[in-house]
Amino acid sequence: MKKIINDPGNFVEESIEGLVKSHPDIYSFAKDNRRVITRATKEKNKVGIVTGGGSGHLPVFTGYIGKGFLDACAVGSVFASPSVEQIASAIRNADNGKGVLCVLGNYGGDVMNFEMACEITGSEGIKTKTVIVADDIASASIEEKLKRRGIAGMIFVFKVAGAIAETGASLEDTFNLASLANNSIRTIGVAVSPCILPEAGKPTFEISDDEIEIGMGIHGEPGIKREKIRKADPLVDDLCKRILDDFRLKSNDEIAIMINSLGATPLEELYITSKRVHENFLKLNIKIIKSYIGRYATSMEMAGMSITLFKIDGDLKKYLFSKSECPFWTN
Amino acid sequence: MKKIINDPGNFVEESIEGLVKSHPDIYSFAKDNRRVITRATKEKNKVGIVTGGGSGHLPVFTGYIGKGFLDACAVGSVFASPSVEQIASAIRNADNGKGVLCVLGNYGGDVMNFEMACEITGSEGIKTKTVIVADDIASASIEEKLKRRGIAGMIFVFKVAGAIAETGASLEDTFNLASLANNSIRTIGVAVSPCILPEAGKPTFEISDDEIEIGMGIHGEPGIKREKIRKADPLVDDLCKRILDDFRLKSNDEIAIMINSLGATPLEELYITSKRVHENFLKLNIKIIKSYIGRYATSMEMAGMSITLFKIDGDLKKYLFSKSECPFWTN
Amino acid sequence: MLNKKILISIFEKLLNKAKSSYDSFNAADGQIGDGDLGVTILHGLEEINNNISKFTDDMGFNFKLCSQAFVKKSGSSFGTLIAFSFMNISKNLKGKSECNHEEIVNIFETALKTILERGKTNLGDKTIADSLNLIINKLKDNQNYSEVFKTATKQALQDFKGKKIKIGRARMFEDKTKDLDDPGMFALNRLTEAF
Amino acid sequence: MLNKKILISIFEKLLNKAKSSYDSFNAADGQIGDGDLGVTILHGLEEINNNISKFTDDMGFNFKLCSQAFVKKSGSSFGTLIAFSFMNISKNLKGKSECNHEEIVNIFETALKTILERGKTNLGDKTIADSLNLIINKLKDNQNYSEVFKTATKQALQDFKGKKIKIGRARMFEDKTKDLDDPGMFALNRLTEAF
Ligand SMILES: Nc1ncnc2c1ncn2[C@@H]1O[C@H](COP(=O)(O)OP(=O)(O)O)[C@@H](O)[C@H]1O
Ligand SMILES: Nc1ncnc2c1ncn2[C@@H]1O[C@H](COP(=O)(O)OP(=O)(O)O)[C@@H](O)[C@H]1O
Ligand SMILES: [Mg+2]
Ligand SMILES: [Mg+2]
Ligand SMILES: [Mg+2]
Ligand SMILES: [Mg+2]
Repeated sequence: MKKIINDPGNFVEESIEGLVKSHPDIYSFAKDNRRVITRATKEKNKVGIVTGGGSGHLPVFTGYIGKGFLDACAVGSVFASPSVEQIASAIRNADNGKGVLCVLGNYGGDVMNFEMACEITGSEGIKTKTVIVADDIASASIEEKLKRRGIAGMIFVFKVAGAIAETGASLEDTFNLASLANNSIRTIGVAVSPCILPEAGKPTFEISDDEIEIGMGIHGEPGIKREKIRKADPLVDDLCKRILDDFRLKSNDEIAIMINSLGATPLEELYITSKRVHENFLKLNIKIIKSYIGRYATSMEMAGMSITLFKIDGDLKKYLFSKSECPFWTN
Repeated sequence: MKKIINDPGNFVEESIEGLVKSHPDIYSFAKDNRRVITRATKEKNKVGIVTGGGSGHLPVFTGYIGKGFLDACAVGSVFASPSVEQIASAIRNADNGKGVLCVLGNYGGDVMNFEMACEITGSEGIKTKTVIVADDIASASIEEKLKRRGIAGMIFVFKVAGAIAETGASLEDTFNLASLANNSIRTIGVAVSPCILPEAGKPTFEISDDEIEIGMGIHGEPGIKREKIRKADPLVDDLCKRILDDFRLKSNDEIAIMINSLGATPLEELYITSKRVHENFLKLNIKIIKSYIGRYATSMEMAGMSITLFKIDGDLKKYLFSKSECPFWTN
Repeated sequence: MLNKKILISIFEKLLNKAKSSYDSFNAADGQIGDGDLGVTILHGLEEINNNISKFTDDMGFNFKLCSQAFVKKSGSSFGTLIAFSFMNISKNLKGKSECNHEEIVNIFETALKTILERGKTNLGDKTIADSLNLIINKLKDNQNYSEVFKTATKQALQDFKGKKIKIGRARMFEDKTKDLDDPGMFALNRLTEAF
Repeated sequence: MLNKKILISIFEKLLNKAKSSYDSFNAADGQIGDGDLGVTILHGLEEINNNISKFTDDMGFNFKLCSQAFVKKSGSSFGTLIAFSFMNISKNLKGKSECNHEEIVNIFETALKTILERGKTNLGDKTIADSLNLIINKLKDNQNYSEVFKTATKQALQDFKGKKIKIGRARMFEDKTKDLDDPGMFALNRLTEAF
């Protein structure tokens, strides 16, 4: 195992402590729970935005706390859901009277635990609503869209939900915009090499030297289809086609894209991917208004990448581009 | 080889084309040379800041073009210096009458080629000055500081040079501040696994499962010392000690730090590192004003990280924090 | 009959079995999921056993401790469903020091109900719910618990051979899952070897 | 005597040798440097050979083409130093179609001077400059070029056994470099096997 870590059992605690120490102007530990991170300065009079999920995906989830983004996050162990108690604490910390919107990825443990936490905090008088992000088109057919997993597209939902909440919008309006975003996002990814769980010290799955996995999960679980490795262009063409088959766009539609590295895949390869994505959409006269290229949602040092399409018009566009303060986002 | 690429021979061309296509508001190809990237909008009446170097280090070098940062960059092949002609073109493109400051890393090929390019453009009437960044304390003793290589610390020099130039400062003043920055920066790194050159398709060096290299180079060259892998805390303590032995700081001195991943090493591990760095400096009452944690100067998918210390006071602090527009920097 | 002493011995046996099955549970989950089922089960049972000295004669209280153990140690679906189940069981058994057969059946019924509700699954989706359902059916006319657990969980595996898994990410693999046991059902069956 | 025809045959032979030595040059450089010396030499020589049809009777022009080839293909120290050397040689030979012995010696002297100047090195630093220096000395009383190249580059390697490399990143390894050949000097020696 070639990790720069101490005791694997302290991996999560130490990494979030480092996060808070490194950016004390942005992040803070919740007073009542070391597995809950909040903004350094609590806002007043806005809907709180809460997320939570497993560790090992930085900047997802905790990283996206900040002005114009999230208010609090419950931090689970590596690739594991945070507990009900942690989520409930995050909700309490994020609430300041206007209610809380929970935005989370569609994973069994997370969904169940958030549901329970919302019941508990609801009984304490906190109004909550939940948006379950389901952007991974490889994980279920369009007919079963609600069963899709949430992957990198989640960050776009964080962004617009965070932005509209910052304006003082109601829980209802915040929920509606986040739901609209969730329905306007499609992602598909490939994994080319696995990652290593700190506790296990060995790769999450084996993949031979000439193979890739289409539709990998960000928890290191196998993808839907194993294929021989291809050159970047035909691979990207295939991924773009799958996205466009799933989400019909018309000429002149405006979109943002995110080309996200799962960790090890370098920026150079993301830009080779982005070049082809731009060429493909240009041919269809679909307008890429903005490209986000980098490591936004990772699985530690897994190699691979995902392509996310976000159809933006009206308020989605406005709130995607509104200013935010977060170390992992450039406006 | 598990890379998302097309023909390895087009790796550089395609990746910079992707960069320009993805951020057309920031980057542009120079009209006369496809291996030279300039700002999308040329500035008037300021000193031009030029860099250049091998590919495979994104965001270094090209990525740091932008308002408040660089004006032009000459892009070499993977881990190889750009040619004299490419550098000369970058200088010509960056000049708008007030002269050009070249900021580059201390590598044989780069230094010689920049020197030659400055002579050529000098004969055409362009005034240039050069700062050769030499921050890697592992690569030479303090007595031979001028022989040290340039690694991640280079980005701090880009930042302050770019920022003061934006104010309309003279070439002399820009050079002086960049030189001061160069003398106020110390970096040391470790590599834990090698990277793969696209053309070669195999790792640049071998390193066994339980070893790390202290003082690795960003070109995949071996470090100065191979050691058994250690836990993060003693490793970080050792690196901090080496930096502080080299660069004496006093109580209440103000610094910025950069914990830079060479590529594959995930943010979680950088934050575990950062936690310890903060603890170490706190004990000495040295004030970390700002922490930059992420992938700033990489060697493709190499695993490992470097720690950079930047002593900031007066103008250095002012210009480090002044606003800039670059996809790889959050103000 | 179930009381504090028996419960303690059950959890001790389960822990041993979970230790020796750790890799096989992870592997079963890894074929279609994220490979953490062994981790979830082992860590949860370890935490229960770490707190076993706190067990009292109040079976409701004991199950509450068990629920807290799984809440604390598990972030995966299986662990969460078990935690919720233990919580609801604990409410039913509050103040009771002994469970008769009827109450034991009720423990499983509560677990099944909780899992279907919280997991938003139906019987027939090929999950641990189907194993529990068979246990409950068999318990109706057999009080040899060990025998029921073993035969019911085994029969559940057999009944679902050739059927697709309809929940979680396993669903993505479609027909491939016909030939595979559901990892949760597989684990329940293996764990009964403890008795 | 050196003219267009001989120069062409030299570069053809060197290219073949560079091909068969590719891995060993990279490996030699990889022990202390970035492992690209084989790449640099092979690509530079390939580019020269790709342009060999453009060679004319003007030796100055031919060396200019050679310089451009290395400028285009190489971003490493070795290639850059060779490119600069070829450029200065080209200036000296402008308009000449043949070089006599004195002019051949001058070619090496120009290369040596350029490398020391541009490389900011001194003789004794254990670099290709030291090999060139020995070639120049031996050429003074021996016109058997093949013999001189072979013996001089070999002797240079021997003379520097046990001495530290004082330039570039090799310097970082201190005493380790005593036992190692400088990769550039090693490559020069191997390339002379072409003749
Ligand atoms: N929604 C659900 N309803 C019923 N059982 C479930 C559900 N989700 C998971 N399970 C059971 O748990 C097992 C997987 O557990 P686990 O590995 O903890 O899930 P994951 O890691 O996917 O969150 C499955 O094999 C299944 O038997
Ligand atoms: N400054 C210099 N002066 C003289 N010779 C040099 C210099 N730098 C490199 N060399 C020669 O070139 C060889 C290394 O070449 P190369 O691999 O191209 O360098 P790098 O990859 O480090 O830029 C050395 O072995 C040495 O003989
Ligand atoms: Mg699992
Ligand atoms: Mg799981
Ligand atoms: Mg080299
Ligand atoms: Mg080199």
